[in-house]
Amino acid sequence: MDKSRRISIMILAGTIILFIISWIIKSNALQTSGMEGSLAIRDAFLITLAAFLTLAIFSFLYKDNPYYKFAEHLFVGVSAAYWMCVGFWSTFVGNFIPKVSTSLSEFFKVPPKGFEIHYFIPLILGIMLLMRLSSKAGWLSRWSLAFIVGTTAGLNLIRYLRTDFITQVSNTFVPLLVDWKGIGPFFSDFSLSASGQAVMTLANWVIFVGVFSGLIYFFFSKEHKGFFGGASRVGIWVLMVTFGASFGYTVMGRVSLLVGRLTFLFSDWLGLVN
Amino acid sequence: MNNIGIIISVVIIVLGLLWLAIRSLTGREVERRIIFLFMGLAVSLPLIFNITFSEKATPVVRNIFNKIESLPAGSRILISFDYGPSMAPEVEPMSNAFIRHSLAKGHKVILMGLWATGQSLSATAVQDIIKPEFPDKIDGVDYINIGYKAGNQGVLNVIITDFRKMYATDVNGVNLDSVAIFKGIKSLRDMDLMISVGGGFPGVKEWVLFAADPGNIPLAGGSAAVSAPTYYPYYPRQLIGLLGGIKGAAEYESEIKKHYPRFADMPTPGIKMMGPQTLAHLIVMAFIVIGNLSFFFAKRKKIDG
Amino acid sequence: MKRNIPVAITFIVGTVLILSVFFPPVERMGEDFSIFFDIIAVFAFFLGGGNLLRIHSDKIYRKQKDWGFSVVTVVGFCFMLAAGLFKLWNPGGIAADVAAPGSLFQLMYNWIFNPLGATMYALLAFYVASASYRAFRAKNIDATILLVASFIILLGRTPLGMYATGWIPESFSILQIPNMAIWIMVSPNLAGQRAIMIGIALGVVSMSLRLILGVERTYLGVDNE
Amino acid sequence: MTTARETIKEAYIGAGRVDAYNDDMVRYITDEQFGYVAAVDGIMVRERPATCFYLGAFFAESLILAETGNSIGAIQIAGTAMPTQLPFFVAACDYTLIGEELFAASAYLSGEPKQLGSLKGQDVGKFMAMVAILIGVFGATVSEAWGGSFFFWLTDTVRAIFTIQN
Repeated sequence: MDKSRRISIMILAGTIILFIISWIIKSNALQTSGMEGSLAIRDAFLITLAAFLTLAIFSFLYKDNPYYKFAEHLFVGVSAAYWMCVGFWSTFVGNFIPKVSTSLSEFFKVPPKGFEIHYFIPLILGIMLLMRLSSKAGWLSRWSLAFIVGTTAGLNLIRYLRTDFITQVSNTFVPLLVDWKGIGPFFSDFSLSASGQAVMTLANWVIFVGVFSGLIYFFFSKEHKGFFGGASRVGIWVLMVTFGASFGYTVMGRVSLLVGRLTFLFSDWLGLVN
Repeated sequence: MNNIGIIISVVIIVLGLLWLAIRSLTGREVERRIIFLFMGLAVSLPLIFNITFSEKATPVVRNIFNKIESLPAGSRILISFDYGPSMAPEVEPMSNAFIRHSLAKGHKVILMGLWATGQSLSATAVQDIIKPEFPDKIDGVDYINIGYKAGNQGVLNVIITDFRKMYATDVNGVNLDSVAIFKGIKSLRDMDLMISVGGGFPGVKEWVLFAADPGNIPLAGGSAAVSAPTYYPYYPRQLIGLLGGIKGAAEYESEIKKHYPRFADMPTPGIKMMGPQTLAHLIVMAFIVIGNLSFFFAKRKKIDG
Repeated sequence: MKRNIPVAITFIVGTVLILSVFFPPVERMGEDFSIFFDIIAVFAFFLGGGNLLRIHSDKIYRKQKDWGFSVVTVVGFCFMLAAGLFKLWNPGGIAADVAAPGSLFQLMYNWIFNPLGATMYALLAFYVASASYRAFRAKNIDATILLVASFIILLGRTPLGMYATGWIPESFSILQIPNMAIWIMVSPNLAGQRAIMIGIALGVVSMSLRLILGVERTYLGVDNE
Repeated sequence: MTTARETIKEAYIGAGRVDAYNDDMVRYITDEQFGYVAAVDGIMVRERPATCFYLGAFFAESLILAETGNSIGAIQIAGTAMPTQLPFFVAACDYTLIGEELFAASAYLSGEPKQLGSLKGQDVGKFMAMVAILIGVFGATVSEAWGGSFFFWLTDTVRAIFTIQN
């Protein structure tokens, strides 16, 4: 047996021993906090398991290793099965079965809704979709794909046109002078409350110029030269501020996830903080 | 404890950053794992020392709070769980806060989800929040969990005209026609407020596109920080307010704590997470500054030499 | 047959859904199509599971590199599937919520699925840190604007911003960093996002039209016949 | 994978250098997100390319790729329509194609009429939006500052055109 193999077996043994120790300590801790015996042992096992899986993923930061690979592969399998099960019970049993069979409805204990033959359409299309798994009849899945694509396109077309195009354009009809009372009052109030007319005016200017020049930036039919070039330059600056905001928010979000996991390790598992 | 903790954490971090700055300005490589270690410390120290700050709600958050406050008791509020584990630490505090606030105000709460994981999350919310904290509220009368349906925007396109076509029962198989809370509800248009909690697809955006805007129904959002900025064009006309990331959750928690004495001792994961968050932001900014300084330093040296 | 029928299906379904917005008689049909879509979505999950199983059992069968980990995937998959489909340990039996508290399915969600998924994404915090140190450079005006704006947001979304600039009087409160952060979100960020949103909306509309009219057929794949 | 090989091969043929192409240049790594990143990182560090292009849909891996590219001193050019990943690419790469620029670039480079046509169509939409915004803002400003029924009417009319009721 070579050296690296020996080391990895030792690490594995160490991990298992640590796991068992943690399980025992955690069960005791849960029992002293008043939990019933068998339940405490079960929960202690689950918490320890979750903690070790968490650590297995974090071990990727050191380098790619078998523990990380184990955890990642487990995740892939579990998550696929999770979506399948929930989809099956909620939508297949909940929406399809009651429409096609009374006896099946009774078996699954869902209220039957009366027989409707056209509900076999999604069943047939669904089975055709599964044909994708076969190399010979795979082309049949195109029919179901066509249905999915058609529905998505039909649903999206009107809604995006209305909400993300038309309404966004009309929401940009902002007055460039808000509540004008003269130069003096204009410069006297730079607070962020709604009454600060200078701030409101400034905000409206930024929205107007920003949206307009941003659209110019994404306008490709005319070369970006002269006035057009200048406007698209302003457009890119506004977009950069936008990306800066996204950047800040993304950093914030990523950190939150880490805080969440460390909170679990420190409080739920190790009990260091309450 | 708070002060000593802050001092210890800041001293450790500042000393570390100084070391890093000197090292990188003199042109020596710093290994990636050391940077990782810094990040781990910046988050762990405030957690262990339990450092917290006070929060004040910003207008985009307060709008949601005021909306729930201003609705007459008994209004119908729908909360959709549109997230999974990848966002849970950020947005779970939000959904919990919305549920607490709505039930305390005496509203009727309907829980659902457009993500399959929403099925587990809403069940957890009922088990961990509603049952222990509101023992007088009755399932089917004051709240109901109707769970998840597959189909993303396809689901919204149905329930905006007819709830029962999509949802015949709640998660426990109870017929919606037999529960008190669903009397008089035909579609989403009968809701007084809808709240989507989540930040991916489907999420707040799909709720605006396929429910709030076509049905003209008030919608509030709780979003993971990553996608929160993209929802601002909808604010305030198509989206009455938005909690963006953990900061939004913390602000909302502080707002309900301020107005409801019964929540004085409630767990506030959002507020608790802001301590580590603050130090981590500082670290990231310091890294960017140090990295840029050493970059320009090295460039100048090259030009001079 | 292999191409024309799918194109026809897309056309009919898409058109019905568009018309259902404007004409009440078609509304019911539009609803039905939406429900069909939702049911087919479940089959897409089945397809996903089937595909996963096929790829990994193939790997195991051929003893490809790292096939042992494929066993982990398959075992995890089957275990979760059994827990969910048969509602194992579910206190309410078959009628109850599949994710009822105490059921094996919900336990596995809480203690395996959730920690794994959340930690995968938590790794990114570390990569953000190291990219901050080694990659984000203010090498031109654009990147500088981006980084300055992000600093204002990062400071403004923590109590630090208030501590640093809280002394600025109320009448100039926009200069306080938290307020600047708010202002960035509701003005330039809104403007930029709106320009992007309008562009994307036009893209979605044009793509949907091309799909419905059968101009765009790449989703049908390449014919090998 | 096969499609990718075909595309690259065609490009080499197009440039008249078919001899420089071999199938190993295009590799499939894995479909797991982080496994893929780790592998690409390794390749980048070992082979030290002079230029890295990142084009297409990226998720969280964008950041790790761009960081590695930076550390080996490569010129980096990115292009993606993923709004959440754009900031990282802009901050870390030398040049970034933002959103539709990516599609526009591909349309102009390929010169395919179908792609160009849809690009033109979208530009018409943008042009309409710009004109509407100019009129709407002008009307809103004038009616806010001086009142005047004509401008109220103008703004309302443009607004009405841009509102669908259903």
